[in-house]
Amino acid sequence: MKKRIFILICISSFLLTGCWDSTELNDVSIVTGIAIDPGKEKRYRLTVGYVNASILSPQIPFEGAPVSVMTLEGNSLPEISARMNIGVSRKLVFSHTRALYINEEVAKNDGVGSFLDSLERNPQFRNDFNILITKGDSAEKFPTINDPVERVPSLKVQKQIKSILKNWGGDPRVRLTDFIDAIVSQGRSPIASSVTIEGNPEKGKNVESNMETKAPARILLAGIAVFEKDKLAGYLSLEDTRNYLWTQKLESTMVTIPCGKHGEELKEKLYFDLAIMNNKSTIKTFYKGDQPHLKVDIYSEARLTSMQCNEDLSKKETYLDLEQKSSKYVKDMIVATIKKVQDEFGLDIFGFGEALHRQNYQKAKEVEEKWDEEFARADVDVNVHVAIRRSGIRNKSFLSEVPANKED
Amino acid sequence: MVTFVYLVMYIGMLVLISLIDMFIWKQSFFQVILRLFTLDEGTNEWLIGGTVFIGFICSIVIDYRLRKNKGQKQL
Amino acid sequence: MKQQKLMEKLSLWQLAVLLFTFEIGSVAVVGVGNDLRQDAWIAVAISTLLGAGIVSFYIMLLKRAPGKNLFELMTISFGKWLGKGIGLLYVFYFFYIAERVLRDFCELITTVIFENTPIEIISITMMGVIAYMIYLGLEVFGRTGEIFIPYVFTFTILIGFATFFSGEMDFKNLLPVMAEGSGPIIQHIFPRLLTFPFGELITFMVIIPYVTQFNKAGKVSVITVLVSGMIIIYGTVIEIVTLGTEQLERTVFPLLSAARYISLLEFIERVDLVVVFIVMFGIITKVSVFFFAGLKGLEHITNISYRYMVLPMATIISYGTILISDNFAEHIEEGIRFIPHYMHVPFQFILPALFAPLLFWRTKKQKRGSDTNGSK
Amino acid sequence: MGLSDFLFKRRKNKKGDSTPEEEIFQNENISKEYFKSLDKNKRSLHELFKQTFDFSCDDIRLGESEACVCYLGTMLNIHSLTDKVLNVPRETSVSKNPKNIEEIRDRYFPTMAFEYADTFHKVVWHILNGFAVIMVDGQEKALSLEIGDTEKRAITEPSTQTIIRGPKEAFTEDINTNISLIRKRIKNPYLIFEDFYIGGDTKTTVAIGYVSTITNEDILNEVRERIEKIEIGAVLDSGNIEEMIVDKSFTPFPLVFNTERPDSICSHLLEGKVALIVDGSPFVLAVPSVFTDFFQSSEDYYQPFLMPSFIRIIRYMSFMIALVLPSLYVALSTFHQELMPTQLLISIQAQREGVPFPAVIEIFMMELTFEIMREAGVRMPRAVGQTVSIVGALVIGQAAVEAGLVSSVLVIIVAFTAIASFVSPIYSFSIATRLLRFVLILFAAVFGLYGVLLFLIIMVIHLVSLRSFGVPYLASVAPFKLTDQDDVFLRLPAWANKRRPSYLFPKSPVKEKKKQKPSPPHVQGGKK
Repeated sequence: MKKRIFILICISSFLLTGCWDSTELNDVSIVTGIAIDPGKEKRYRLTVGYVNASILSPQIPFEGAPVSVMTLEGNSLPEISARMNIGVSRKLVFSHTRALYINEEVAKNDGVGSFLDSLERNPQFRNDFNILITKGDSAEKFPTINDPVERVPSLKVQKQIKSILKNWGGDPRVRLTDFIDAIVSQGRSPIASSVTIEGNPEKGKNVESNMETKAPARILLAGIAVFEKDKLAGYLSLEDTRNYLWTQKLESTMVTIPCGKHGEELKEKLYFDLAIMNNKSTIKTFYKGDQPHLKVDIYSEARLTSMQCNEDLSKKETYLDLEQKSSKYVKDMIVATIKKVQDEFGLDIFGFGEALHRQNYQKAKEVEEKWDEEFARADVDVNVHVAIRRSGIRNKSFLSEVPANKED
Repeated sequence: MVTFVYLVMYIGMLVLISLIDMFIWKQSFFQVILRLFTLDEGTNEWLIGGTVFIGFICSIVIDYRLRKNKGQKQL
Repeated sequence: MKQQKLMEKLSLWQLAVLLFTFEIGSVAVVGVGNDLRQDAWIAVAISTLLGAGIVSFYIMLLKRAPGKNLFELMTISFGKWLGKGIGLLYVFYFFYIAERVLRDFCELITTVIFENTPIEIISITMMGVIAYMIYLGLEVFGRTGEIFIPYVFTFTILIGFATFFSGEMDFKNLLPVMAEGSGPIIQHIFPRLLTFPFGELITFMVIIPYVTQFNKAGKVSVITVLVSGMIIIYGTVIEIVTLGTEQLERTVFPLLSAARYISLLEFIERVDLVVVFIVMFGIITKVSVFFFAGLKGLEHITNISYRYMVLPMATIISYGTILISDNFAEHIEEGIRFIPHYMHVPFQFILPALFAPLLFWRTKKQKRGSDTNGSK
Repeated sequence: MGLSDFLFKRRKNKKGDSTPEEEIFQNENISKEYFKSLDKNKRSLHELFKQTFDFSCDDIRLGESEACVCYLGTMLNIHSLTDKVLNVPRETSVSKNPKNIEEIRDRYFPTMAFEYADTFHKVVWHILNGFAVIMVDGQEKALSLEIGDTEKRAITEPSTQTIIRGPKEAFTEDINTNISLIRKRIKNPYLIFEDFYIGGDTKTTVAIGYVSTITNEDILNEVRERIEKIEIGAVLDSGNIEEMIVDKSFTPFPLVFNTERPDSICSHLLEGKVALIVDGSPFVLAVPSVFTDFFQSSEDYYQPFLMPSFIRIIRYMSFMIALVLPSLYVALSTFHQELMPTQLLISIQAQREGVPFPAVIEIFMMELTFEIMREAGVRMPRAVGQTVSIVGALVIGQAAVEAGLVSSVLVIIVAFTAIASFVSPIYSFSIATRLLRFVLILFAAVFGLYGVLLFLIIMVIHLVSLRSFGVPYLASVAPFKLTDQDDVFLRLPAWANKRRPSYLFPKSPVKEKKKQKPSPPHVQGGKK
């Protein structure tokens, strides 16, 4: 009997309740890209690109735009996105956002902090989208650039970033929480990836552009955007991005190293290539007296992928020699990048401050407030050891066997 | 008896919650009680009120049945 | 095989299962020691050891009068009326904590999963399930635990591995160790960490007497506390290394946030559900234990079988869940400022310490009495 | 399970020195001796077979001497017994008394196949094998006559629980046939069948079978008690009995195991369960039965253990799939779009484009359609049955998708769920999944994944509270028993499975004491 009452309560509670949070798939639009521009009248101008799913259905070949875009002005992101339905028929779902394009104007003048909070707070937003600072064109153009292979533009950007991160290292691997952590942290300055449009964005908007073999517009990665707190301070090139990543966590990359001894100019410009496969880098910060020292130890494993120089790869001495050359070369590259950051920005994007915090907590507490100045004046010491393991399925290069080559 | 226990627990719980609220909000007892009992319009607090009421009815029913059983046993 | 219906007995394994889920239940929701940043796991480790001590203290009390639960012990030591009065206070305490624990879960669901669903619904439905389980008895409760423990355990372990293989872990986050010295850790351990997952085990003083092999129960519970302590440490370390100290301080539900980082094979991602499951089952266990303990207390006080009171009391708890605080901030503040000092400490330590000597004295007399009886 | 035990006994018999009839009594204290006195022999036979209803011992006169014919009525053809044995002495009235058993045979049963039994054990063995044993007062041996099989409906292959490898016999409607099918497999004097007559109007014979040296007395008494309590008008199938003896009928889960397969029943008997055979029903029940029984097919024991273990895991998985897949779809697509991988979400959305119904209605519709089609397919005459599947597959499946009424993902889900729900080797178990699925869809529609979890927890609570004849339904998982795990989720090889399930509290818990792990023959010193 009592159970019957209990069941009754259960059933009645079911009947009384509706389904507050249910939304049919037909009633939602999946947002994949968000672009933030400075507003004309209000603070921000938000553009969302949402997927037009029926176009992507394999069954119905239907020509049309794979994404649709809506732009609105307002003072805060949640407000604008909630208001989007003045022009969009369906409820926008932000949980699958793949790219957040931030206009460099906004980043420079306004700072990004004020809207990142709403993104972090909202459980809808995952931590898996890319924060991209748009260089040159306004951000709203980015979610519209079509691509014939990956038809949803923002998905294309994300995949592109994933691929380059894996193969070469042109993206600093910064996600929302990393970015926010860096803003809060005293020992690290936030960075983000930056993108530009190559070609004509107006043409790239058209779906017809997918018909062309050479896309009229393309989104390119353009290195790192460096922030001071939440405001944009400047850019670093793609090469620097890779070098930055080398000090952090590099998956694999490719370096081209001149054959001659460092600094020595050869008659012909000859190079050899190394595919770096395995990397380990440790960052150390310490004080000698009053002078801060930054130390990076890098250990890399490499595979030789091309050889223009005239050297016999079947000998172990050659390996040793090449290893030394490349270590020196890589070291110089990384030192140059660090110096550049020190001189141009004086912002510790590498996390040396955090390293100090871990390694010498007392000292870190002391210099916490003025860490960026300390960073700028610090001595840099980079140790690189490149270990070349193998050289592909040939040892000697056929170039060394060419008879015309007298020197051999 | 169940009804009695129910009432004791209900009132006791209320007193406990309001004591804690008094501590947290630094308010007087009556203010707190008032705050607890005002049903905020538009929220679903009536749901929970209804549940508690069902609980009360239940306890009365259980008491009734207990008493009936007892009577039967004596007979 | 005897035909015992609705048997009120637990096996040792079931006791271990309940203890384990009880321990990791609400820790999985709100996390422990988040304020201590990278040192949280040290604090957890220390308090696990202390917790094992506390549990053995409780067991020692129970051993004085085998088969008697907390409330009966109190009647023994304080006499009938005073014992029942203090028992009633304990009932209030247990029910109140049950409400708080349930509230934690409701907050989790309404913030993370159902943003529009009224919190009352979650509270009522959860309490419905719990009432159903408790109505069916302690044995069913224990077996339910047995069914779910493999999932809870493996999922908890897997979350760690999955975040690790997703490459989201940075073990540097654990450094520096004890940068601020041991001061903050000790302050955190007492009273907060010691009372929250470990001192609450006082509820098991109501359950342990129903274990079939009572004399082994002590050993089993201490081992379980140590094991669950290790799992809590494991969870805390996952949280620290995945989220980093900065985020750990800001996040409301750390384990959930950590699990959101998981992304394996481009397909195993967005596994929030798994965490919600762990949490859900942990919470059900925890609330059930408190609820059952409270009901047993009422049974002892009124001499009515607790089954009759399951439903009415369940409604009171689901009511209290909503009433205890207006908003999340108040809930958290109560949890930090009021509950440990004015509720946990008196009920978990002071009162037991108070009646321990009384109990020893009374049972000594009794034991002597029974000895003489036996010799006759 | 017990089947491996059964198989093993035979193997041991072959290589051992002892004869099978001695094997049976190995540990029992029944006298081996065959007495000269007929009364003594009769008494010990009755002692042994006292509870079995199909045992008879008819007194006859062979000339001058007292004799009796003992046999198991279910194991031989009663008509030819009457013709050839019981009637024979009366037809030939010869004054000269035969001296010994050989002469008796020559005189009265010259045309029948025979054997002599000089020990009591042999007598029992012959009875169990379907011989009619003639014991003559004052003789040192008994005469066993082979009577021949019972006449019965042809034993066919089972129609509900088909297997690839293993015996292909099924029970029939005749209770005697069924008992003989079991007796053929278990040659054990302690296999006892008791009969009851149930049904106010039908007075149907219901036999309970058990091995008295294994089955726990409490369980047995409980079964007897419950069967005696039954007071219904008609018993037409074992299903009628089943409903009357379960511990709790308000549950979708079957609390009584039913099967058409004699080998399966035998294995249950040898584990210590009780079989319930109802006259007129080819489905024999086994009690107490637990949840995990319904995931075990008898074929599991006839194949090398690795594959069955894998298949079992598949069965458990498909149980879960059949239960939750539709509701997961509802929950994910209407509540938790964020939990799906982006590409999957986009493609599902693309397929749902233009579907006019909400996901819940859509899935309810399709599930109902499937259930209707299934029911129609079962009830229709065989010839029309084909039509149903064509109509179902083409019209409902393809046409509905093409018309844009349902999305194609959904058809896949419904089809997959349907298939998964029939993986359970015992048909009656799939009812549970099919029924609960609908409730689960409702929960998912109201509360999303939270609802699904909530329902699963309620379901588990319900499951653990169930009991089958006092045995917890989820026994050996909850309450957990490590020693019973050798045959629950995995099937360990037969030599590793030494114990009977402990939740049945069998009288002899250990099946095999010896270590029997096979290994290649040892060659010492590398020579030979």
